[in-house]
Amino acid sequence: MKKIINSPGDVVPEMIDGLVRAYPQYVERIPGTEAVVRSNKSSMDGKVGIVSGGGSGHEPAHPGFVGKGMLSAAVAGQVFTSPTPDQIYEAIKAVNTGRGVFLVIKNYSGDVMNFDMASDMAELDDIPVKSIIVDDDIAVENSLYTQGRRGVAGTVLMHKLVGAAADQGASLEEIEELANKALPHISTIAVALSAATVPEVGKPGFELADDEIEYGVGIHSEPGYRREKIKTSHELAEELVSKIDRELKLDATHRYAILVNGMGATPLMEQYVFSHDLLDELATRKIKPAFMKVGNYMTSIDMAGISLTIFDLIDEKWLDYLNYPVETIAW
Amino acid sequence: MKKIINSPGDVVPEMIDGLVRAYPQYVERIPGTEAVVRSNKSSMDGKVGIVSGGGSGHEPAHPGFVGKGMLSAAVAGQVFTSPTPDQIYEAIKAVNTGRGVFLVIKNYSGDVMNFDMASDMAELDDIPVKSIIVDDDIAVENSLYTQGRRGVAGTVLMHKLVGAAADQGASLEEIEELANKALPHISTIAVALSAATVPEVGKPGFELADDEIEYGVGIHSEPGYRREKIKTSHELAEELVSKIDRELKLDATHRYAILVNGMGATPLMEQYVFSHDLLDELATRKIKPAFMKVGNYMTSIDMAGISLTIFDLIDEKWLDYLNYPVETIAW
Amino acid sequence: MITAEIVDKWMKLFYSKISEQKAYLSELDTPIGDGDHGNNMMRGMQGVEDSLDKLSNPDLKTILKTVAMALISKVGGAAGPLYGTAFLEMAKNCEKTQAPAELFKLALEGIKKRGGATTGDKTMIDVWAPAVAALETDSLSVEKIEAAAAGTKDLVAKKGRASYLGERSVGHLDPGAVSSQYLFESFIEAGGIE
Amino acid sequence: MITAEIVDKWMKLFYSKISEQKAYLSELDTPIGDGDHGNNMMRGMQGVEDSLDKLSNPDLKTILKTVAMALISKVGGAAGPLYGTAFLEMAKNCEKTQAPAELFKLALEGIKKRGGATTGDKTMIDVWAPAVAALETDSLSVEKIEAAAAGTKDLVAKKGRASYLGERSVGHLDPGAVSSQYLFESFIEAGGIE
Ligand SMILES: Nc1ncnc2c1ncn2[C@@H]1O[C@H](COP(=O)(O)OP(=O)(O)O)[C@@H](O)[C@H]1O
Ligand SMILES: Nc1ncnc2c1ncn2[C@@H]1O[C@H](COP(=O)(O)OP(=O)(O)O)[C@@H](O)[C@H]1O
Ligand SMILES: [Mg+2]
Ligand SMILES: [Mg+2]
Ligand SMILES: [Mg+2]
Ligand SMILES: [Mg+2]
Repeated sequence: MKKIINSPGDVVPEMIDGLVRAYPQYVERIPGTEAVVRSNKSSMDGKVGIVSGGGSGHEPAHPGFVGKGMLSAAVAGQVFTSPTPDQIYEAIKAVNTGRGVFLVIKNYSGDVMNFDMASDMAELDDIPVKSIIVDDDIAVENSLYTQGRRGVAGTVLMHKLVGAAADQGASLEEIEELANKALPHISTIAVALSAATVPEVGKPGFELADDEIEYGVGIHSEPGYRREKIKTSHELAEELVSKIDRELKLDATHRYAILVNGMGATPLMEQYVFSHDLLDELATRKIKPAFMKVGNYMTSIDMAGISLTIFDLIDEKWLDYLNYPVETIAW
Repeated sequence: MKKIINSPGDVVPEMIDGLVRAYPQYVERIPGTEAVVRSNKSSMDGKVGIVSGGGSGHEPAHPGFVGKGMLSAAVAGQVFTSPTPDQIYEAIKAVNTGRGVFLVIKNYSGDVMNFDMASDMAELDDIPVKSIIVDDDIAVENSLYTQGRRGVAGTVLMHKLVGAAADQGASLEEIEELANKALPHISTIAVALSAATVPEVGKPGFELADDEIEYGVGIHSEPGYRREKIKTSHELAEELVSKIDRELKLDATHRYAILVNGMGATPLMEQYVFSHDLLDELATRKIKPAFMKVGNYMTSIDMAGISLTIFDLIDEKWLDYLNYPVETIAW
Repeated sequence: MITAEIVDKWMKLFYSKISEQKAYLSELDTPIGDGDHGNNMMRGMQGVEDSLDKLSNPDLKTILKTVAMALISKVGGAAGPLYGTAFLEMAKNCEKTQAPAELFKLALEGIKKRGGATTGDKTMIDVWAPAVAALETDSLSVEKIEAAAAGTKDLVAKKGRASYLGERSVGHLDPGAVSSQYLFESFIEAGGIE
Repeated sequence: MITAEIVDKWMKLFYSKISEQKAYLSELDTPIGDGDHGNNMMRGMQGVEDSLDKLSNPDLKTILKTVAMALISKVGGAAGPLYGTAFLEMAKNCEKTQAPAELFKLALEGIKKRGGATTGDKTMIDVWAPAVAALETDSLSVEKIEAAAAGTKDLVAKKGRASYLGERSVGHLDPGAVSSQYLFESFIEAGGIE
C-alpha cells in the first residue's frame, strides 16, 4: 500500500480537518465529531435540514456536497464503516431550525441501523425526522427477504434533488414524498478495473488479473455479478446501458439525467471516452440526456472503475432541481 | 495497461467528443479540430480571447476551464504532445472578437514552438496575439541556457487570473502585464507515487518500487530531483513547503493562494489528508491561506501523486480574480 | 447470575480475544464483506476499555450501559448498533433479572429487532440464537458456540453486506458470528455460567 | 541536386524506417523525454504519405511544402514544428537552389531559429549540423550520420524535455537525433547525393 497518509487510523479525522480548513467558506466541523455542517448558517434558516453521510472513502461524498442548495450536514464514519448514531444525532441537532430534518441514507445494514438509532435519539428531543433509504445499485437483485440493493452514486442525485427542494422551502413531508417518488427512477451500475485499498487493511479488497474487469461491484469492494476479460469502452457502455435499460425501460420520449462517476483512480480521460461511447449507445435508443455530469462524485477510495447512473426525469420539476444553483465544494 | 478506452489512437478525439456532448452548455468543438470553445459566444463579445491548451492527459485541463470568466478556447494535442499550429490557429480565430487574443502556454519546447507558429499565422490575419509562457515548476533549476522550468499546475491559476481580467474588460496589453507580473509569484512542486501510462505506449513512463516516491516529477513522467522511501503525508508537506519557501520566501505578512492538485489516480482522501499536513506546516510559518483549492486540476493521466502550488498574492486584485465567478466544467 | 464483576472480567477477556483476532476477523470480512469487522470491533473494545477504566465500582446496570454506549459510539458499521443494542437491552432489564438466559434472550430480541434478521440469515444471530437456547437448558459450552459459528459457513447470507453475494456467500464463515463466538467464550471464561 | 522524384522516394524510405523504428524511437524518448517521439513521427509520416498520395506530378516546391504542412499539422510536440520548419525553409528556397548542401543549411538555420538550440545541446541539431558540414565538403556518408547520432549519448541536454534531467541525460541517445539520422540515411538511399 502506497498512500499519502500518516497513520492509517488517523485518515478520517485528518481528512475532515484538511477539508474544512481548505474550504471554510463552505463547511465547518461540528465540534467533537467527524461531521461537517454548512458555514453559511443563515442559508438553513426556516428550511428543512438535509443530513447524509456514511462510511468514509467516498470523497467528495459526502462533505463535498454540503452547502446552500444541497446538504446541510454530512457525517463521516471510519473508512467504509457507517458513522455512529451519536455523531449523526449531533448533525441532526446542528441543522434543525424547526422544520425538521431529512436523512439521506444509503442502503447498508450499518448505515440504516445507525441512522435509525440517531432518529430515535432526535425524536426524544422532539425533532421531526424523516428519511429515504437509497438503493440505486441494480447489480444486486432486489428482494424483500434480503438486505436489498445497495446505495451508490445515484445517492448524489438524491442529495441534489432534496437539497434543492429544501432550499426552495419544501416541508419535511413534501421532501419525503419527492424522495420516495424519485427513488425508483434512479438506477446505477458499475464496472471495476481494480479494487480499493482500505488504509487500515493495507491491501485491495479483491484481486483482478491484469486483463480482468468485474461488472456490478459496489463502492466497498463488494463483488459484482460477472468477471470478464477487459472490454473496450464501447462494449462496457453497451453492457451497462443494457443492464439499466432492463430496469428503467429507457424510452425516447422521456428525459434523462446521467451521472458518469469515476471510482477514484480512473482519470477523467477514461471517463470522457466512456461518456462518448455511452452517448452513442443512448443515441441508438434515440435518447439525448437532458442533464449530464462526468467526474468523481461517489468514489471508492482508489478503486479504478466507473459507474453509470441514469435518472428518469418523469417529473418536470426534477430537472430544475438538478440545475438549481448550489454552493458546495464538489457538485 | 488496463484502461477504459477503445483504440489508444482514438483516445483524444473520443474524449473531446464525450466532453462536449456531456457539457453542451459550456463548450463546443471547433469543427475539424480537437479544440473546444465556449458555447456562450456572447460572453466573448468585446473581450480579449484567452486560449490555452497543450498535450492531452491533463484533464480537466484544459477544456474543463473553458467558459465565461476563464478560457475562451482550449486546444488538445495528442496525449502528452503539443497540439499543432493549425489547430491553435483555428482556436485563435474562433475567439477573436477584435480586441486580440492572449495565449497561456506551458513552457515545453513543443508547446512554445507550436503556439509560436500559430501566432505567426494569426498575425498574417492581423489578429493581435500576446502570450505568457508559464514555468511554475520549481523542481528544475532555472537557467538561461536551458529550456528553463516546466509549466505545471500553476498554469490553472494563471488561466483563472487572465480569464477574470479579460471578462472584466482588460485590454490585451493589460492582460499581458498582469500575467508577467503574477508569473514569478506562482511556484509548484510535485511528488509522485507512480508514473502515468500513455495509452499508445502501454506502460508507465517510469517505475517506482512499492515503497518509493519521487520528488519533483513533471506532468509527463519527467523525472524529478530525488527518489526516496515512501514518507508520511506530514513529511511530504514539510519537503514540498520548504522547497517552495526557498523560492518564494514565504512571509507571514503576505496573502497566499494554494492549489493542492491530484495527479489523476490519487483519491481526494489522500489530497485532504495532505492538505491537513500542509496547513499545519504553513501554520508553523504563521501563514493561513487566503484562497485554497484541493482536487484534480492538472493531472498526468493516471499518475498517483500530488502537486502543491503556492501563489503569493502581492497584488490586492489577484485574490478577487481568483474568487471571480466562472461558468466552466471544472474550476 | 450476571454481576458487575463478571461483566468487567468478561469485557477484558473479550477485548483480548478481539485484539488477538483483529486481523483474522477483518480477513473473514473480506471475501463476503468489506474487510473491516476486526478493526471495527477493536475500535469498539478499546472504547469499552477506556470507558470502563473511568468507572469505579459500578453497579451492573451502569457497567452494561457503559459497554453499550461505548460500542454504539465507537464501532459504527453494522456491528456497532447490533452489539450496542444487545448490551442496552441487558442494561435496561438487569434490575428485573440477572439470569444469563433471560438477559441474553432479551439482548437477542434487540438484535433481531434492530437488524431485521432472523436465524439462518448467516449473521451473528446464528451464534446468539443457539447460545441462548443452550443457556435456557443450562447446556452452554465452548463446543456448542464454536459449532454454531462454524455452521454459518454453509448458510446463504440474507442480511448485511454478505447478502449481496447471494449463493456465493456459501463457504465462508460470517465474521459477526465469529466475533459473537468470542463474546460467548469470554463470557464462559469470565465465570458467567458458573 | 534535389528533385521532386528524389523527395518522393526519400519520404517513402523515411516513412518505412520510421514505421520500423517507431517503438525504438519512443523507447529512446522514455528515459529522457516523454516516450512519444516514435508515435509522433509515425503520425507525421502517415500524414506525409496521405498528402503526397493526393498529388500528381508535383514540382519540387509543392512536394516540399506538402511535406512541411503535413508534418506541422500532424506531429505536434517539439519535433513537428522543427521538422516542419526545416521542410518549409527548403520549400521557400528551392527555386533559388537545388543543391543539397545549401537547402539543408537553410533548413538547419530554420530549426535553430525555431527552437533556439545550438550544436552540443543534445538535440536533432547534433545530427543536422555535422550532416550539413559533410554535405558542404561532399563527404556525407551513413557512417558519419550514425556517428553523429551516437555522439549525442555523451552530451548533456540543454533544450527540449531532456534538459530537465541536466547531467542525468548523459548516457542516453537523443531520440530526435536518431530520427534525423534516419532522415539523412533515407536521403542518401533515395539518391540525394549522387
Ligand atoms: N441485519 C443484521 N442483523 C444481524 N447481524 C447483522 C446484520 N447485518 C450485519 N450483521 C452482522 O454484522 C457483521 C458485519 O459487521 P461489520 O463488518 O463490523 O459491519 P459492516 O458490514 O457495516 O462493515 C456481519 O458479519 C453480521 O454478522
Ligand atoms: N529546442 C529544440 N531544438 C532542436 N531540437 C529540439 C528542441 N527541443 C526538442 N528537440 C528535439 O525534439 C526531440 C523530441 O521530439 P518529440 O518527442 O517528438 O517531442 P516532445 O518533446 O514534445 O515530446 C528531441 O529528442 C530533440 O531532438
Ligand atoms: Mg464496514
Ligand atoms: Mg510529447
Ligand atoms: Mg464489515
Ligand atoms: Mg517526446
